[in-house]
Amino acid sequence: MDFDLSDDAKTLREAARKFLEAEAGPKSARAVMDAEAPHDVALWAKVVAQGWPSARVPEAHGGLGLGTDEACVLAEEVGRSLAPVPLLATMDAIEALLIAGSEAQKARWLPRLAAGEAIGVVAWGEGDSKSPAQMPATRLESGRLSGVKTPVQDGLSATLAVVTVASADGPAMAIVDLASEGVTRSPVEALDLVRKSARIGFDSAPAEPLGDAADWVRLTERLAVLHAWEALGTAGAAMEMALAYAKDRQAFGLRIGRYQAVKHRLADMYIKGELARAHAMHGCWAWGTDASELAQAAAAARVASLEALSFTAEETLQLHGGIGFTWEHDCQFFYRRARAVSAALGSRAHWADRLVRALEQRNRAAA
Amino acid sequence: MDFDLSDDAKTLREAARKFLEAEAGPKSARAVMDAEAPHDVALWAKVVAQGWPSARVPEAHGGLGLGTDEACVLAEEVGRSLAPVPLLATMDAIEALLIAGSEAQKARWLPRLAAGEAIGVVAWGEGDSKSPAQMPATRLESGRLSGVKTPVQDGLSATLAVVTVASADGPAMAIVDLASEGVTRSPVEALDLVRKSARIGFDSAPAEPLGDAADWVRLTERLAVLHAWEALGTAGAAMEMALAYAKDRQAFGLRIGRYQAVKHRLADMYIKGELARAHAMHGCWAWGTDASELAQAAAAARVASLEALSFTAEETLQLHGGIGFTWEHDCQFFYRRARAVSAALGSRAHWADRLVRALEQRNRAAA
Amino acid sequence: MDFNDTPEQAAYRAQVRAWLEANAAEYLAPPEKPWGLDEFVARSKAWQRKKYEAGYAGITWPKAVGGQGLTPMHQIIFGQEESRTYVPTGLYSIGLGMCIPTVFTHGTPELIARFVPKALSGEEVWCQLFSEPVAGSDLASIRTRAECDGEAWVVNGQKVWTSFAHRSDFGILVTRTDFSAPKHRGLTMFIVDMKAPGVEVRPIRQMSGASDFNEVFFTDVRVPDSWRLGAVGDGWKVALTTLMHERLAVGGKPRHAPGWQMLIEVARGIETDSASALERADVRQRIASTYIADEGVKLTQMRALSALSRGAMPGPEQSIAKVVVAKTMQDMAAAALDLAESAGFAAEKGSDLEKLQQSYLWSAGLRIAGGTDEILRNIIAERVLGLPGDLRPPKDTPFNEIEPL
Amino acid sequence: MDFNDTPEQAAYRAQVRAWLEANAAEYLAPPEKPWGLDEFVARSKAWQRKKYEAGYAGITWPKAVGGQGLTPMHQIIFGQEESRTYVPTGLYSIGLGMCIPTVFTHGTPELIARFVPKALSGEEVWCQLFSEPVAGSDLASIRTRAECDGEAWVVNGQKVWTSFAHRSDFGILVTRTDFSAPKHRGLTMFIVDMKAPGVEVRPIRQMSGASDFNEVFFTDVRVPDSWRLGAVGDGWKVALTTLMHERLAVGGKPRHAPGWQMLIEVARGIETDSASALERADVRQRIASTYIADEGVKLTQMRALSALSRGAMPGPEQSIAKVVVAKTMQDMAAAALDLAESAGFAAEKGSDLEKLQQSYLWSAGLRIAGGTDEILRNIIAERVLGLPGDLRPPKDTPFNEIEPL
Repeated sequence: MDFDLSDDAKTLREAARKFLEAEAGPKSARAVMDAEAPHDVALWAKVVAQGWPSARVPEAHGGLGLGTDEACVLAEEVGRSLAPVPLLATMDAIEALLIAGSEAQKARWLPRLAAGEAIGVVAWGEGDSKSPAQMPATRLESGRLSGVKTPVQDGLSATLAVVTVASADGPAMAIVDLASEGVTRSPVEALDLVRKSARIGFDSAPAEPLGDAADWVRLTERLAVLHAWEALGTAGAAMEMALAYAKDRQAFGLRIGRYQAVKHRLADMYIKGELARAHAMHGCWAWGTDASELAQAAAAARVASLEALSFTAEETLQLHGGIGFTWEHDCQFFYRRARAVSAALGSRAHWADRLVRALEQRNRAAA
Repeated sequence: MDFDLSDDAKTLREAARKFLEAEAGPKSARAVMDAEAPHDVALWAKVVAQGWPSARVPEAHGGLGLGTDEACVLAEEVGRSLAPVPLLATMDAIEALLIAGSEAQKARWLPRLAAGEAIGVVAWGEGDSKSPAQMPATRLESGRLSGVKTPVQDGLSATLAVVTVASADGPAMAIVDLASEGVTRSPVEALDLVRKSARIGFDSAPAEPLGDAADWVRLTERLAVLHAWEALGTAGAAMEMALAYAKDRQAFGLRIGRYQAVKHRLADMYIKGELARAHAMHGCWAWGTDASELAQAAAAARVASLEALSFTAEETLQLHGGIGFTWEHDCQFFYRRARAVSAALGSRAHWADRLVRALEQRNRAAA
Repeated sequence: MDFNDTPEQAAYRAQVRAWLEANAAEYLAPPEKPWGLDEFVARSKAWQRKKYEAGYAGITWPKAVGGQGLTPMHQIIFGQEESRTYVPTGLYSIGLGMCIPTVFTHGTPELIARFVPKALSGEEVWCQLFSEPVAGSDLASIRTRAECDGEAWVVNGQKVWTSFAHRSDFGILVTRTDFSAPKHRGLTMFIVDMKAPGVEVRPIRQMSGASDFNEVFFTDVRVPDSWRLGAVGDGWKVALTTLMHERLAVGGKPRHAPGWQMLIEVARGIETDSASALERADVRQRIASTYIADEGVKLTQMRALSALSRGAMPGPEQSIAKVVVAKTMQDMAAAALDLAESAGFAAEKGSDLEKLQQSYLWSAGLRIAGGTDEILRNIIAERVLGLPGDLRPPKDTPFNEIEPL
Repeated sequence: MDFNDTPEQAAYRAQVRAWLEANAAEYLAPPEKPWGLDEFVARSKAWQRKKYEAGYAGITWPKAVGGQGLTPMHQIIFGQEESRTYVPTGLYSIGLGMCIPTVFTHGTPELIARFVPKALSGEEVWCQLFSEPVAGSDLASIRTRAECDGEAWVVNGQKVWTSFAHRSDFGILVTRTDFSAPKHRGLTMFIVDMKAPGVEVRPIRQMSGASDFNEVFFTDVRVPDSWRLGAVGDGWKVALTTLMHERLAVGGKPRHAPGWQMLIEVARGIETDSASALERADVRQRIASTYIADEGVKLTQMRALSALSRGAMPGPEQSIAKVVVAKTMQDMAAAALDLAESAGFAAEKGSDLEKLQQSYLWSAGLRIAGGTDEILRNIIAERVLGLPGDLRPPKDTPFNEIEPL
């Protein structure tokens, strides 16, 4: 038994952390927040040069053909560094193609995504309060896509979108080149000011179907795992900031980390983070081995990581006191990002429900 | 505006507290727990001599005709002292008669209940997982009652029972003399070892209908208020015990009440207790004035008081460490009683649902 | 128990209501678009002037300082009636709520005569200069220095979290005048002219984008000794007067902050995977717990008012209000945004969901401002429940020799 | 990542499994009715003897003291396979898990030769005599006194929370031998004969009705100096060895304690006001959070095992297991009992609901035993996260001069 990341993945994590600590971090996030550009173009070029977008793309399509361990550590490090680049969005789209793409679709898009020539995104929300499992209004008929997706995180950067469309069996996917006629885009104001969101309208835009409804369910499970790692990274960075502050800041003659109200809160962050990490690893394993536990492990990873991230973001700000609430402080990045991560793939309650559905099936199978 | 108990009620509270501190308390509770008798017979005689069972009985029926303020402070003090006497059960039955009794029923039973010659109880649970709003299996047909009520707290002491029966409009009430033929009783083991429970079987026992289905709903609202005060009293006593221990017990050279983990937990007990007290007072007012807010105020009082009691009982035990977990320590009385109070009238979730129903109606009315 | 006014209270309420109907007619609905700061200040000054002239300013203050000498219940009745309108009052809440009571408690007759009337009439606006970057919860560790130079003091240092500093005429300022005295004993309080040379105000932008607070920098600012409040070295005692009045001011749920009603309305409009959101048991329990908290605080405050009307002083028990309300706002907003999925992330301007987004940001600050959750729990544990204080370094160490542990 | 055994591990597992099939056949199902204590002890001794003879006792212990000299992974594989059966093992968990490792770490060769083999074979049962009524979490404040009297020590005092004291032959005993030394420096550890004159054992009844622990009173009990473990005054260091082994023993969810599966089954059977309980969103979220906690702890322990198999030592990180599991048990049991309304208050014997009642009582003790929630959070904060310790009185005050603050 070896319930640990592969050595290759650990090496990649170290490298990615070092790279992003040097190149990204809150400063880069703040620069993008204050700028017009939807992402850090220079950083993105360097990330592409690192080959990260190509991580999961098979060698036959110009990628590195790496496993889920490597994908997950990249997600963690992007989450940790808040790097304002559309890497995870692109990895999402790649995963959609890997699950559901025809050979032609893969051949057309994977090499371009791997090389950073295309930026991908997966878009399902329509500005209403539906979960990823509810039927979208967007339709694909005779190769023409009509509907609106909003808010699409990284949607201003993307050149290629995988979108959900209504089908008889539930939400299914279509793939659309965002340079096509009939595609309109505008910025949308959302809670996360760093990872910017778009409203993307489709008015009979040319598009192709991508797999079937079951593929969408499978994709959401994989993305639940991938983004659980992102959440772990973001929560970890917030917690480290809180920890450093608690060791330094003084009140009433003591470093505040001496007060149990503070230290036990930090212990709780650690506990929630460790539980989330354990489930995220389980999810990574289930995804990588296509195990029957994936539905369960992915949902658990999602629920546990959202719980860890939102608690950590809220209490990191609280532990910083007044300064944490200012525009100039980095606390807001974590506080706002927690909402973005939740919105990106459906809330805790949605995934708790899915988790229990998977557990019921397992309980029935065991009985 | 005067959002406070009447001076008469405060005077009664002081007197009741003094009396019960002298006569009841954990020792009396422990004696009843270890004994065969279902309540403290000598204490009950003294309580009757104080006139408390007659508090709410109108003067015309031999009672004191007191208001809801007085009823509530009696409930609080019984809850605080853990007095093992069937006072609240009897007050419950009196309230049922006041709401729904015919003149003949009142004339027959109220004087005996007021004088302590009869001990009353309200019984709705049937050993299943229904709420007080769900239809019972017990039936009253042609003056004959058939069914089983269990666990009935204080049911071994009672001589008169108000029981729920099925009706076309939902649960309704019947009143039955427990000395009647067709009534069987046996002790039932339940979590509260002090306030003992009975299984009461009815096999075509003679009984009378008592009001209609709407009366049962009204009764549960009044009892929700009355037992919220009981819960406040019990939670208050537990908290005082925890507080005294925290000021005395030492660990690592400090009184444990200096540690924020302990002191903030006690602050949380206080906060929950104060919120519950505010709602309980609102409920007392709504009950006493028959205000249209009663459904809302009663449900809020119930939810808040259950929340305060269960938290306080659990954390009082926790703060005591190992000693709190022993048979010999009083912590168990509070820990177990919290479950009894919940079981007596339906869980938090049931009452939260009722609270929101009342709020929805208010929101609609306001719109 | 009685929720109705006594006859005397009813008469006062009727009088207030009639006056408001005659004088606040333009404020019966919220403004169609938010006022800019200049307009807010102008309207605030005009409204305070009206109240002053009609005898509704300083209701509980002694007549000797220009107040009405009435009871707290009169103040509350006026406040209840005033808050049914949308008149602008926030500009004066700190000055009249905290600063001026400190002035008329500790100031000389000359200072009272000079400052109180113009504050009460709204002509002069006041701010409170207490917190510093390294002295937040631990106020007594401030480092702003005042040095005696003949008949005046020279002030150098930095304050923070000062509301309306840029619109204030004067402030009350706590300084350290003796660095070799123990921490609580080297402080002295002054009135400072916010227009004096060397005073620089910089707005602080909050996470929410708004700028409700300022930093204030003091560089060789001269303050006359005659503007001192209390004795040299007695600043901590004077500050406690201000903080006691803060306790009265920091209260329950901010006016117009989203509550359980909004959660019901938002839930009513959402169809989730499994059921209408309003029918979902988890949502109903959230609505219930929001109601329990917010209404429980309101009812608790009514209990305190009843005690007040019988002559009791508001005690540290009131600390529960903010600690309950702020966390409830945060949790409720998060739950509602969760429920609304992507619509909660990118909400339409002016929608309930946008208000909930603002509430989610705002509540994070509310859990900190005016006493953090942690400080308030300490206050409850120590002052209400009588538990011992946190173990801390000795209080008698000279300030400039304190080594943090 | 790989959840499978290595070939070596698989071979060992197959060997263990074959041995268990041959030797534990009578324990493949739970006993039809619970064993009495005498039968439990007899069966425990017989089973330990079998393991000893087959080479499955002291798997990770050095061969020099009679162990097998194998790796922690071997121990874990054996434990996993053994726990699929219902063999009785609890009688030895403290003695072999904590006491004997202390003996062979700090004892003389004579003590090791005298005590270790008979403990390992199950012939002699051991208990741990550490806690006292006034020394719970703060173990170093014990007051049981040992006074030197020639070649022996005379022990007077009281211990508490001693499992199986009445069935033990020997115990390890921490005493204070110098009351004028600082608290951690006046302690000395001994082996004590539980059958010696002056040792009195009284069972403690718990809230749940069971008696899993004892008080042990020492009145002029003589202990030979040759039975001392470590130097005089080194008792704290010796006790830390024991406590380090406790960290390995105090772990995740107790075997057979109700978990998320039971909550699903209970909920499936309940029709609430609004919906089947299993369909209710609040119940589903409770099931999910129970799963997250319990399975998260299991998976965390698997991570630690993986590290262990690469040679790492288990660290304070493992403190999260009990703090998560105990509170989860308590909350889950309370939620299930709530859901079951009156059936949860008076549950049928042997039903799931009765198990949940027991779990509600038991979990309250589990939050305390082996380190309270509060102590474990301190351990995580200080030893894992590196935060400073609580401020406490000086450590070098003589024990008999300490004044509590």
